[in-house]
Amino acid sequence: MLETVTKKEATVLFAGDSGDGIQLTGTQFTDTTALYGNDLNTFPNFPAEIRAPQGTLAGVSGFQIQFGSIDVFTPGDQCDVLVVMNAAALKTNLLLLKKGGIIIANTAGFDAKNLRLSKYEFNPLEDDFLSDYKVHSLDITKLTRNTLKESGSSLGQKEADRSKNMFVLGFIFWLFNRPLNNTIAFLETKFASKEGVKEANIGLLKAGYNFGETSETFSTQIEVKPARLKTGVYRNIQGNEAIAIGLIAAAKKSGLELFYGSYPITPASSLLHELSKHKNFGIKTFQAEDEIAAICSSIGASYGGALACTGSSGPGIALKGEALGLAMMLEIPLVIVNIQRGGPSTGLPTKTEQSDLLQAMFGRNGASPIPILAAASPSDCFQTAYDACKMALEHMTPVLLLSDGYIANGMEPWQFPTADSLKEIEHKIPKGPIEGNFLPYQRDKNLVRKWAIPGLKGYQHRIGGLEKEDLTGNVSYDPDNHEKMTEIRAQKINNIAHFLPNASIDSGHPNSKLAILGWGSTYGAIKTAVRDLNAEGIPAAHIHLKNLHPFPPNLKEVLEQYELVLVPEINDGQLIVLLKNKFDVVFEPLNKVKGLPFTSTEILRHVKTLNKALLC
Amino acid sequence: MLETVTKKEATVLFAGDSGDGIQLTGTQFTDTTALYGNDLNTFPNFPAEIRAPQGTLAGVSGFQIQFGSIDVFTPGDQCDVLVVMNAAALKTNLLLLKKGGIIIANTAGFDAKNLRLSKYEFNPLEDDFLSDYKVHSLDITKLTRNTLKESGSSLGQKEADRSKNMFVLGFIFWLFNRPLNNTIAFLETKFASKEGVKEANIGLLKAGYNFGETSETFSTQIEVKPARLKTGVYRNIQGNEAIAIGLIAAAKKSGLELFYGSYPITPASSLLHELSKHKNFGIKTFQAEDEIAAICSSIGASYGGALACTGSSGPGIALKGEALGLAMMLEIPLVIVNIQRGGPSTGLPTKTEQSDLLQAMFGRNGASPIPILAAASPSDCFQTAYDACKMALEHMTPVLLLSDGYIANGMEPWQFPTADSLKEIEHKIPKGPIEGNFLPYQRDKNLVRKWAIPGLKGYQHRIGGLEKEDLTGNVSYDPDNHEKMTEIRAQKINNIAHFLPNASIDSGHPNSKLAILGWGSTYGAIKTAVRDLNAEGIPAAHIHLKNLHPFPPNLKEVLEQYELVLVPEINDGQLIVLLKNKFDVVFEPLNKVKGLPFTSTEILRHVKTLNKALLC
Amino acid sequence: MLTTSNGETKRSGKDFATDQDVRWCPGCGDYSILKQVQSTLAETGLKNEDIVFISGIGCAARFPYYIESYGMHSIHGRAPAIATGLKISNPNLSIWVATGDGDCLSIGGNHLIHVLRRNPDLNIIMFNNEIYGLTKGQYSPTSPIGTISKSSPSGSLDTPFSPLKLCMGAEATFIARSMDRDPVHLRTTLLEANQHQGTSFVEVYQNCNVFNDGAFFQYSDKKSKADTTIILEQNQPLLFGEEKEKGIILDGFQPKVVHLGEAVGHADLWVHDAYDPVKASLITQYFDDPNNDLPKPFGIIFKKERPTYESLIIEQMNASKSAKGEEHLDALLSGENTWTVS
Amino acid sequence: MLTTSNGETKRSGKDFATDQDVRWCPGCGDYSILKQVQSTLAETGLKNEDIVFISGIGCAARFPYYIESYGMHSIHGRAPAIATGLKISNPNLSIWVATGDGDCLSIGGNHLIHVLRRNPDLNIIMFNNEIYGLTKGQYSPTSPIGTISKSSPSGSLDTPFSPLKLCMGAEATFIARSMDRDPVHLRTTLLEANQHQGTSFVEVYQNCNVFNDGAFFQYSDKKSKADTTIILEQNQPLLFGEEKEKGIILDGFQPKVVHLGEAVGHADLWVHDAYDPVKASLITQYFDDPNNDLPKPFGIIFKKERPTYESLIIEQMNASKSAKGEEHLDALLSGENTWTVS
Ligand SMILES: Cc1ncc(C[n+]2csc(CCOP(=O)(O)OP(=O)(O)O)c2C)c(N)n1
Ligand SMILES: Cc1ncc(C[n+]2csc(CCOP(=O)(O)OP(=O)(O)O)c2C)c(N)n1
Ligand code: SF4
Ligand code: SF4
Ligand SMILES: [Mg+2]
Ligand SMILES: [Mg+2]
Repeated sequence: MLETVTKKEATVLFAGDSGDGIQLTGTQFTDTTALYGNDLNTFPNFPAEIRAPQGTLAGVSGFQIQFGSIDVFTPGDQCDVLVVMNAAALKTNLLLLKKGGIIIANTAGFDAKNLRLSKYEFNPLEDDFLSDYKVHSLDITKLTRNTLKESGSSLGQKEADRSKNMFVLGFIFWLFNRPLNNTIAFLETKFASKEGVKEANIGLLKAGYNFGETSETFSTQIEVKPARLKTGVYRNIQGNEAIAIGLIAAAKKSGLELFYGSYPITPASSLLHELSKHKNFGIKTFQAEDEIAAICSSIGASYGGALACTGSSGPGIALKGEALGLAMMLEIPLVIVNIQRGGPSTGLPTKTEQSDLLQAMFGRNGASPIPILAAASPSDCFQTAYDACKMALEHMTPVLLLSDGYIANGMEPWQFPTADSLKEIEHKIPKGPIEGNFLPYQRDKNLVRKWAIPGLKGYQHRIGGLEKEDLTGNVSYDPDNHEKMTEIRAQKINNIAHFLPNASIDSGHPNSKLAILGWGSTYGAIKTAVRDLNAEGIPAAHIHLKNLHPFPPNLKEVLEQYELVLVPEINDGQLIVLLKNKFDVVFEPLNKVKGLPFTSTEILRHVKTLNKALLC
Repeated sequence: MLETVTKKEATVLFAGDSGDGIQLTGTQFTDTTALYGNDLNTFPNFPAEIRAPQGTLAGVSGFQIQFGSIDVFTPGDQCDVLVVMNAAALKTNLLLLKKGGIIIANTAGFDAKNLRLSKYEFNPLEDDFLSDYKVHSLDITKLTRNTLKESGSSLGQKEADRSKNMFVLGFIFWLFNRPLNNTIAFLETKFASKEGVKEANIGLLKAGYNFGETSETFSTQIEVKPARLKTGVYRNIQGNEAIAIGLIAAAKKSGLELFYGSYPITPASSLLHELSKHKNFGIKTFQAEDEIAAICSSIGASYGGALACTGSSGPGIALKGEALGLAMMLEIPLVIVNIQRGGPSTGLPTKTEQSDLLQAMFGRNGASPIPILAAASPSDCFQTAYDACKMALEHMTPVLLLSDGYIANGMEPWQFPTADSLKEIEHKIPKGPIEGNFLPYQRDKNLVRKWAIPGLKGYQHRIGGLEKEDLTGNVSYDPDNHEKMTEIRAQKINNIAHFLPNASIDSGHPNSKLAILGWGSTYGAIKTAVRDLNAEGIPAAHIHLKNLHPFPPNLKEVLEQYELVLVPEINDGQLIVLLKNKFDVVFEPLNKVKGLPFTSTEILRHVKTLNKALLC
Repeated sequence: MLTTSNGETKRSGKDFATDQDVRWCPGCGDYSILKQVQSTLAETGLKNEDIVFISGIGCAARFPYYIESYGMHSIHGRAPAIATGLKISNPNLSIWVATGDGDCLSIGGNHLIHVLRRNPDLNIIMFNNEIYGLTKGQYSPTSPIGTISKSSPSGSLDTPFSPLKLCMGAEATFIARSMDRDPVHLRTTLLEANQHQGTSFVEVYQNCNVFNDGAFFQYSDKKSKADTTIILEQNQPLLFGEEKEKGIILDGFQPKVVHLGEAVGHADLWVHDAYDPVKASLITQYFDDPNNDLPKPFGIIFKKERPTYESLIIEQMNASKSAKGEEHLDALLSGENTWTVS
Repeated sequence: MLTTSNGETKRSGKDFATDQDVRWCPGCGDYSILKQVQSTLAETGLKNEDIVFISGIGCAARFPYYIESYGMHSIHGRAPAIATGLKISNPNLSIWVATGDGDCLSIGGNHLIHVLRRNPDLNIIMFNNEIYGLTKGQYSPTSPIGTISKSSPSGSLDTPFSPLKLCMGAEATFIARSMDRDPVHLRTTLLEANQHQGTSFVEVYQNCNVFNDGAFFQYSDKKSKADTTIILEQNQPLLFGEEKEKGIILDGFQPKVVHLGEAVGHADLWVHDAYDPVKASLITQYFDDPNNDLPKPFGIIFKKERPTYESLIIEQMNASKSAKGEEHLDALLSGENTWTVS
């Protein structure tokens, strides 16, 4: 008899060889899940190699999704269902499966060759090895071939085998009792011109679903009810896509053209890819010869009156340091995006980390203050990119925007705004003809200078990287002027604090002794941990910083309320250096440097090791 | 009647047009002063332009020297004697003259044209303008021409006028009752092949001296007795020269060849110039196409078994960030010298600053720990460079050495060591044939790996910038390995602390409540200030840090003894960020960002503004 | 501004001078270049506000301060990259890059070769003094082997670039050479560079009288000039010498000096054609090699029509606009797959 | 290691293989290049420990991991600079640079042109797949105009470099081209590159079957190969075609394809001479221009003897030693002017 178990949230991890179509499967499952109304969060985990030899551990690709009827902030610490297309996928991911979880294994991926490549000395499906789990071994490859044979499909064997992911997807749709129509529509568009492939894929999807229904492999379906999300219209979004849209939106709202100068680098390249698709928005993308040319072309574009942006990851950002100093000295608007990855040096390009914060703060010669913002989640990337542009344009300064590999590729539902609802952005291009002499370094009350772009009559002026005289911008070696200008530049950035929202408690207990202070992509894990702590009766508050330089104006008061501020970071402790420099508060670091995001459990467990007196 | 006034110390500032031979005059005066036995300290101050138009304010070149019968640690806050060859020189330097000080002015440099170019509306020599000073106006140009005419010199007028600095020098020698023989010997060598020029210069030197003796311009000679320096043999030395010698000495003592890869930049270029003169020491200098190639060629040379060094200044160091991360990851020995200058961006290339400390600490992507040393004075540059090489070779790590424009060009007497007395340096190149498998990332108890250089049979291995597996050095994406390696790299650098001398009080009161903690070139000013404070009965101690990362092991205990630690820096407050991150002590910044070194008076005055309770 | 007899205003170089003190060493060749550039700008009829000078770092790179236009004295070697971004974002501007041999060919070499292949409409003036001036006299990538300088006290060992040959290799569409001491030639060359649609590269020999005095005097000295230089003019035979009594013929691929007379006449001579890439290659290959005893060529050596980078970008943008329709921010925000929670 | 019949040990490619899993995509052209390099190393007689492979970043740049020698997988674009320092410090090593078209010509372009002019004895192998492989498919500086890639969804706009032409412009002393799919030719070419004293630049066409599959198949495909390629051999006429029935003549400066027959015979054909810089220029100029319908040349295109950089450095060092005498550290420490305080 078919039972239905209802769960508040569930986590599924699809894993297989790079060639197995895992990412597509995951994305389709995600879309349907979103349309169904669950809250969700995903984490694709690519292999480092483009295409490592089939069947090897290095070649495993994974896609994890957590979805729920309650709010979901992370892709899940451990999964309920693990789908593995071969032995290597099992080996690399088994630790991520909950005790008692479900394994769906493609037995065709556990033949002698696959076992050897994945360095199993035995077949884990065949003895007691997996007795802690509920294992369902299916020869998906054979099921696929048979399905297609029966339907008289014209697909060759290679192509047929490549479609087996649709069988799996259908099966999982059945397991969670989800409709197929969205994926069918997707396949119809995707293979519109390839009738045979389209038919085969749709057929397999349905076959997988039906197999679930009829084969009695499972006696239980899992139900995860729709979440009570805020009412409104939603879409799914990945972090880098959200940044791209945020930049375009800021350009539109400010009435400027967007220029994006970049040199490809993992995991920032998709920003360039995404933006270069939108030429119809008047966007100019420029693939430069290197990162230095990328930022320099952006400086040129900004000088010329564009909303200019350059993006990269750690090693590329290191190369931009000198030019970043120039942009700071020129006091022109520029957004620099760093999609952080595992460092140092080339490091772990496909892994995530938050270890470029201090580089953002100090990675240039001299006193060179630049505001820093960090995005907290895939959808938050939109608003943060938008805010970075607004800050750059309204305060005439380069702005550093930090994201990371985790949220760049992760996906979540987003209640997107309408164009009208976006904050207005003003820029400092002088309107109307010049009166009197133009002083390029004359400032308004916020210490912001004008953006006199070439072509404007009467505003001709010369700027550069040498120290400038106050007001005139002429080269000046005067000692007092240098000190004054250094102070003005610092003050100008500090003034931005007045325009920032106050720091506040994101969630959690209002009167706890313990605060957990995060920044960037640790958002979901901290939020979940705090929710779970509070549920266990342990008081803790979650504060999340979007503005890392300058800090929100009230941060001092907020932090001083707590006896201990725990600072989880996916690095060796970087925010904490900045905090200690400013505040006389007891901070405790919680660091993870594994190229992986925090799980909420890790944070929760750490909190429980703290002095009990703090946890009441 | 001729009187003699005896002074403990005196400061003379020579100033004139770039073409007036000011630097030569200053150096000659310095040499003779040193040979006479004074302690001394100098500060040359070049114009930013190569050759600004004659007579302009921008074209003024200065050379300041303080010398004494007591210890002298700075070039003097204000001067006793100001020699000005033209009006512009007076205008730019008058503020540096003590009330009641002596001005020796070349009236020929105060003609209408010079007055206009120096933006004087009147002739400052001619009215009461300088009544606070003792002014001696001499037409040095005319005196020079006459001298030469009388001696029947064959020099043309242009050449003759160019020698007028020798007349001045002779005159100043007389004023301080110094012998001419050293400068005469110098002129004889310098102009050995140019009989006429030689005769003229020597003649003028003597004429200047005699003019002092006979003209009754002055009724007073100034006597500054020899200092009671430690017995021994001395020479004068400039900071960059000392670094060059330090590098060569380290190469010799370690038995390695020195490779210096660099790209010219003010004020680091003279390192390249100096080293390229010493090819007979087996030194290879390489002028690279840019700073990135400079450090990369040095990485290649280090990989190949040379003692490798690369030097630059702020903007160039910014460009080296990515490659520095590679060197750190490779764990190979490399010394990176930063002769800091006024920042940010191109900044003030000819001015001094200490504003690249945080760049040194954090100017790379990821967690990328590198030791940092700073030199405190021109002569200290030798030992610091030597120590940096020793540290790099013995701990297999890149090491950052910070100096700055002030001490790079400044000069002081140096009791140089003998080659034998220098500490031994060991390197980690394996001796003898390999046994078993070579593990490139196997470490000794200090976590230091071997330096297996190409050519060594059996040690073949591959390294790179991707994260490495512990021991084998193979590429590894393993999460736990990444965390482990990150910790090992940090710990390895922290371990260096065990090899550092303890921090201790450099001078001053042993039980004061106030400590003044400095680093780098503020040494002399702080030391002088503390001496003067103590002399006034105000207790204060001076602690000076050579090792900025890691800190000396006992720094915590030392600092915790004080109620307040004042941290003077020629920047916006950088060391203090590192201190606050580590120690729970009350620090107070004292910052100067004028492109100029501290005067001891500035520090002394600031101390006097502190809470009186601290000053007892 | 001058007013001519018929009431038209004619602009002069002075209209392009700024109030800044010019801070090169007295006697520096840069002064002459500055003057000729200012005069050329006056001749072009360009408005001050539509002109931008971008430079890197070096003595040459101080140039922007002295031109009454927009200007940026940027960082070492990066001017071509900055200028590319500026041109793409603002194609109506007349953009000039002022750079030195170190700035352009040493640290900036990569940006140079890439800007040339992309071909945005820029004018690059490279002041070649075969030395690093601003940093006080180190050898540069154009210094001849054996150059004694501060960083090469026993002589430099690096084979220098021939800048024009390098540019040919990098797909340049306009290369020319002129000289500080030949004002008229310099002005003509700059005018043509300005007219060329695409990246124009003009090498200007410039005397650094402090650190490399006289490096090019043989090409300006009255006595030697006629024999050591050859002025290239389109469709004209290669003639030189005091009386234009000498010429260049091609012996196979080999350019050779001949004396005109009975054996060889004008008709036998190499005729300059800047549109011929092979001739241009031969010129940059042979004439700049000090081993060949040939006169130094000045003038426009190569020229080619190729669409500018910015025109291609705009074309592609417009094509995309007409293919996909004008943009709608709301459509972008919502994407293609949405759902409603109610 | 193989032992031949007469007891000599003959080394094979296997002696240069490491224990590392090779991690290129199945089917990638890099595999073939790896094999040929290993075989070539065996043929050179070099000892494993005297060989160093330096690479930057990219798929190609993973090369060092797979060669049993010393190796460094450094950072993007910088391998030529690292190799230069290594060669200067340790001239006895046999140093090879493995690099991609992006690594070498995009971010690394400046180091490439400077290493070529300096001419240290290095072998640079540039894997040209006309794409960025490792970053998953963006166009590169060698991608033809109009290339559709992740970063150029409507087609790239940048005129590509001809790598060999660029090298000629940068004073290279050895340039050659070969291909992943022609193992014998590749080995021969690499052997010659290794023998050349100075910087050898070898462009190797390499198939990226994932992001740019088939870019060069016309040059290896049995059907088209004979007509689309021409193998250059020293002192041999330029012949190609299935039956070697076609050849290249020079019409003025213009290379033209001719059919051999009565009108034109072998004697009329262009004879390859790698030592002739003009011929080399013409080859890089004309044959790589897709507008000219000429076969693609493979082989050694240019070669020139010029002292290596490291030999000049050592010479200068020795000269200084014999002029100034051997060094004395104590003399250096004391300098020339000392005084004694007693
Ligand atoms: C990143 C960086 N590296 C080095 C320098 C120092 N620097 C300034 S100009 C220059 C070279 C100048 O030579 P060139 O470009 O030929 O110009 P010139 O002064 O001869 O006109 C150098 C090395 C710098 N300012 N920035
Ligand atoms: C400083 C820096 N910028 C960018 C990257 C990203 N990146 C790695 S390889 C590569 C290009 C690879 O192309 P190519 O050199 O042609 O090698 P292929 O992968 O095609 O063999 C890029 C852009 C990087 N690793 N470091
Ligand atoms: S150093 Fe040379 S190039 Fe620079 S301004 Fe002086 S003369 Fe001109
Ligand atoms: S991406 Fe292309 S070049 Fe890279 S390994 Fe795969 S097939 Fe080869
Ligand atoms: Mg120059
Ligand atoms: Mg490639």
